Amino acid sequence: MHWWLPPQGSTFAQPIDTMFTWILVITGITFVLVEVGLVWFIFAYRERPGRKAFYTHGSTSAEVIWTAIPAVTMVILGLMSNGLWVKIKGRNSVPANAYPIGVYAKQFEWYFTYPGADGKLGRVSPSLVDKNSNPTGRDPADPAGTDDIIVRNQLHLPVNRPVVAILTAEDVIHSFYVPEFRVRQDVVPGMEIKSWFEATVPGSYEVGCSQLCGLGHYKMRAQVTVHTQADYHAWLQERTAKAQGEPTS
Amino acid sequence: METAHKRPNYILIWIYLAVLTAAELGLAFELPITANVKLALLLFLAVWKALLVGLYFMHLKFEKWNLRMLAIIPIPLALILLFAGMSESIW
Amino acid sequence: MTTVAATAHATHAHHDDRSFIQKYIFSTDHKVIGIQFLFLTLFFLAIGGLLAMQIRWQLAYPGKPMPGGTLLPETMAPGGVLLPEYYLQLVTMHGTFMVFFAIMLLLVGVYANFLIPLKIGAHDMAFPRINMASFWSAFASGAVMLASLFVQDGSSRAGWTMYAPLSARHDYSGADFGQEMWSISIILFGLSSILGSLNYITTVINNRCAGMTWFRMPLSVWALFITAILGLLAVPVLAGAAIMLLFEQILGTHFFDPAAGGQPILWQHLFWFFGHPEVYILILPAMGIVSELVANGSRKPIFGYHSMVFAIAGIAFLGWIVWGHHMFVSGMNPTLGSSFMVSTLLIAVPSAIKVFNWMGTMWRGNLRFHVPMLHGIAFIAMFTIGGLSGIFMAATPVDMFIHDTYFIVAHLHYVLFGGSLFAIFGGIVFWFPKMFGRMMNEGWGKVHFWLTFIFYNGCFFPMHIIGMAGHMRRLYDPTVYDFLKPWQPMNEFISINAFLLYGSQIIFFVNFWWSLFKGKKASENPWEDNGLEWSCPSPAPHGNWETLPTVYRGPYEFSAPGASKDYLPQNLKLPTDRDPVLTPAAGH
Amino acid sequence: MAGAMSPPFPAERGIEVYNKKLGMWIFLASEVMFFAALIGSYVILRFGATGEWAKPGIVLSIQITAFNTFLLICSSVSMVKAYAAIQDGFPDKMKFWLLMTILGGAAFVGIQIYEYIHLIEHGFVPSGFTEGSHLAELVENGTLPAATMGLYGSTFYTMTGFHGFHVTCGVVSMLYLYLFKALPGKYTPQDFGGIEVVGLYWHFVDLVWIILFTIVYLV
Repeated sequence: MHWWLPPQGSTFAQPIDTMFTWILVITGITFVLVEVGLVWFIFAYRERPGRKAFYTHGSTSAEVIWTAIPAVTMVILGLMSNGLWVKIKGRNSVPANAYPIGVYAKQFEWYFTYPGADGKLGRVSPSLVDKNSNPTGRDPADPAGTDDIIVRNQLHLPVNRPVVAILTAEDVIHSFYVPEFRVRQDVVPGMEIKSWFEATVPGSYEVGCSQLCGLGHYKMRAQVTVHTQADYHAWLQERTAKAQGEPTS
Repeated sequence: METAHKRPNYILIWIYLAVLTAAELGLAFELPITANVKLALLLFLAVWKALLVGLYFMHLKFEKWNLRMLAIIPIPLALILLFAGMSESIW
Repeated sequence: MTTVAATAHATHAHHDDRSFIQKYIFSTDHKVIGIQFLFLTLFFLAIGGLLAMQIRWQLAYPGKPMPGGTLLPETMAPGGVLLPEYYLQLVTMHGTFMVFFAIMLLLVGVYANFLIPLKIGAHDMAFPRINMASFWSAFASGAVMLASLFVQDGSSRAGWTMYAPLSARHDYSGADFGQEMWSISIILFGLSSILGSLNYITTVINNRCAGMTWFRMPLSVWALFITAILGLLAVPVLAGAAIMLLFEQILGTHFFDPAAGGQPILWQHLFWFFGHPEVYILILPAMGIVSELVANGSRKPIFGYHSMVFAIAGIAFLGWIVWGHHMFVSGMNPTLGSSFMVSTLLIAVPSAIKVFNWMGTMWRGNLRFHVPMLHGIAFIAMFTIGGLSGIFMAATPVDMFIHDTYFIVAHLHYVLFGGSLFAIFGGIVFWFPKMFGRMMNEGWGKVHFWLTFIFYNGCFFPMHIIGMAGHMRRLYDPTVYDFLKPWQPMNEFISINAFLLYGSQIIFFVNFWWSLFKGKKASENPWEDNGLEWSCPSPAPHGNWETLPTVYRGPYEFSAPGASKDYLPQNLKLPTDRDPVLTPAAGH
Repeated sequence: MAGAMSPPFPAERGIEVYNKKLGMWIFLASEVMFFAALIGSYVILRFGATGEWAKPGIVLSIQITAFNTFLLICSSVSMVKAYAAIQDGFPDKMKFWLLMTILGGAAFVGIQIYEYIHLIEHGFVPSGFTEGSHLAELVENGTLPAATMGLYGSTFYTMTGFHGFHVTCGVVSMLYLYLFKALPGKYTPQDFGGIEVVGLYWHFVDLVWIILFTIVYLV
């Protein structure tokens, strides 16, 4: 247990943490100023016999100063974070070479769909969902989907490769959250949301559902494994060898 | 009572409204105009009628600004909500 | 037309020949209604806290039988161990009770009702009967919400934000009629607060006494007035949304049902379009109250009265264009996200102005540390933390990481407990004499304050830290996640502080009830304050004044050079003061 | 700032609008937001809907509602005539016009109830359309889009239903004024606040209907 943000596991982590630290510095300074000021006033100006308060209705110059400083700071902050925001969630932020992985959320489990050899994900439609045979509603008509691999509650990722998670939900709103990646995106039924990230450190992490989604919300958890490119391909081969496309865990 | 203002011809307003309603009905039929033009015209007529009611029947035309503000303030808020909601389906 | 003020003056003068029922139950007297609200909301505050204690137990000791848990029915906690379904009810109802029935009603129910006519020099509200209707619909609404806990399958389980489709379909949430009851209760609540708001607004606009110009109104009245405008325009949207939610269940409509083309996001837009003004409804009146307490405690005029007023107005205005910052990761249009971020960051400016002005008020003052002042200072200190931590989630990329974690929980509790609730406690102690004619016990008041202050920070500050570690909200059992297991001791620490925090409130309740009957009799103006309310006897009689006071100056003339004492009541006529040029009151 | 030594100042006893009227306008402001939520949701859902929306005139009868609209406009005029009458000191004319308004409003509600029954018989319900109904056939043969019928029903019944509820409240309150204020002759040219205040509400309801009629029935 470390008393700071979780280890940095994606390319987003570093800039976001810097942002966080900057805000912490700015707010920290303000915090100290205010609280120290309060304590000082409490001692310096406590009621004593014979003292009389200084009669004033304020000072325009002071007002201007402590209006202007926050305003400027906030505008700068806004510009800083907007640049980052556009890179992460902006309309055209997903890199062209991003590796697609289908993330299908339902009460209370995750189904991850990996593209087969063709590197493309097959079409899915909610109408085709069948609890046992076809949990993610994959469309058999689409050739791109025939070699897709569906794995339950296990997300495997290649390291140092942009990945775009294509998020769809079956029933209610869930939220795809990997603390180490600093990535969070609600998964909304009826919407197909693309959220991209690039894992930088091989190892195992956890996906959590961070949007209240019902009784099993607290245990809607999946294991994340970030492999080196080679390991990832090995894993994909082994999976493909296994019964094709059958949801397994 | 402070409502001692010159009075509009209510019957005239009424005829206005009736005519505008008839015009709207006319627009409801198949016409050689695009759907958007039709929509624009219908909304224009609707707003016109609404203004007539607001200004003359509710006497906003004869009130002071401090009261008119009450009627005006909610409208931009409603529009903000509307456009924010609509923007969800066009990005 | 005759204004209520005039009729009140005619009928309420001298002897008061109303029956007990008219006086204390179906009363139209704004003070009685305010006190009725006080008892109602303190009750809900206690309930909400009790629910929170159970949440904290489960988080600290997941799966362990809760002390006294065996008293709960099998459907909630068999053998004292909380069930997930009950846990979600706790989470939902804690939020609902605290936001709507405790904090909001304490501020706009208790203080608006009790203070507005007393502080602007009116005999009563503009519409006393509507005022009564507002209280009783709030009462009914609260009763329905409370009852929903005990129906088949318990109350709603979708969190107080009721995100559809989880809230829209019973088979998703597992709740039954309790879900409908939430909507019904909220619709009643909306009715209540709309009636209340239009009453407050009319009263402040039309029923001010002679000389009470706009910029001589106490900041508390300004805050309550602007809050009323927010409530008036925001709450109907919630009512509309609640109606749609109700129809999803009873009429099978499809507003939020993606399968039929509905939009789950639509609920979030409607809810937060209400919800963000609501956030300011929950803090602005507290800011107003604190301005009174701090000015009185510092024996000094409020620093920058006008900019304080404009800051309140600015916060209220910005409050309408920031709601999207609750939805940054909801799949909302990212461009919308950027604009919402900017407007959200801007809110820091008026908030900063207020904090610095309060400090400016204390600067070179002559501070009296009576209990209300202590709460006022605590408000400034704690609201600063809450406000600053808001900047983290305003910055969209950072929000992507801390959204829906305990960082948010910490933030909102620093604002709503550390902010609003401290102001509320301080206000209760401050106006207790005017309400009941007796003082609350000073010593025990201070004990309560310090215990609350310490355990409150012990409870909520660590939440920032586990939030930074990624601890999600509304988890029934955090130990499911490996990365949260190490934080269990911290969860325990938080919970222990929470229990002690709740325990120390008992001191307040005992002090409250004891002082009600045994407290020392209060003089007319025990705090040596300038407000008009202190110019009528304690407790304030029915109709407040026989002849309405006249105001000669602003409300914060402490330590004025010309004055003999270090305070100068608004209605005290100095030889140098000339009488106001009386214009006929509106509508006479 | 107003210092301790202040010059003479105006008394500021509020704006020259009596409380009831001011209160009603404030209430109407909140009503605007309420209908903004309902109508806004309709516009947002229809705008974002995938696929066609039902063409006007197929499910809902424009003729009947056009007549209803006209009825409401007339009742608005009669209300304002009642207001003018009492202002000029003709209580009997006021009673007559008020009664006309009440009848107009009642007729509107009646017709709307008839419309609802008619629609439900044809299978148009808040959840869309019922199986095997006339509407189901229309959906079968493609006259009506299946995809958006659910939203159509939901929004239609919610908006018009709540408007109808407001009209009913208006009729009831006017009936109260008629029986307990107008008939006993409580209104005078000096004091007729009730008429004006309820009138404001009534015109607002009319105004909302003008918008609803256009965007629900004609667009």
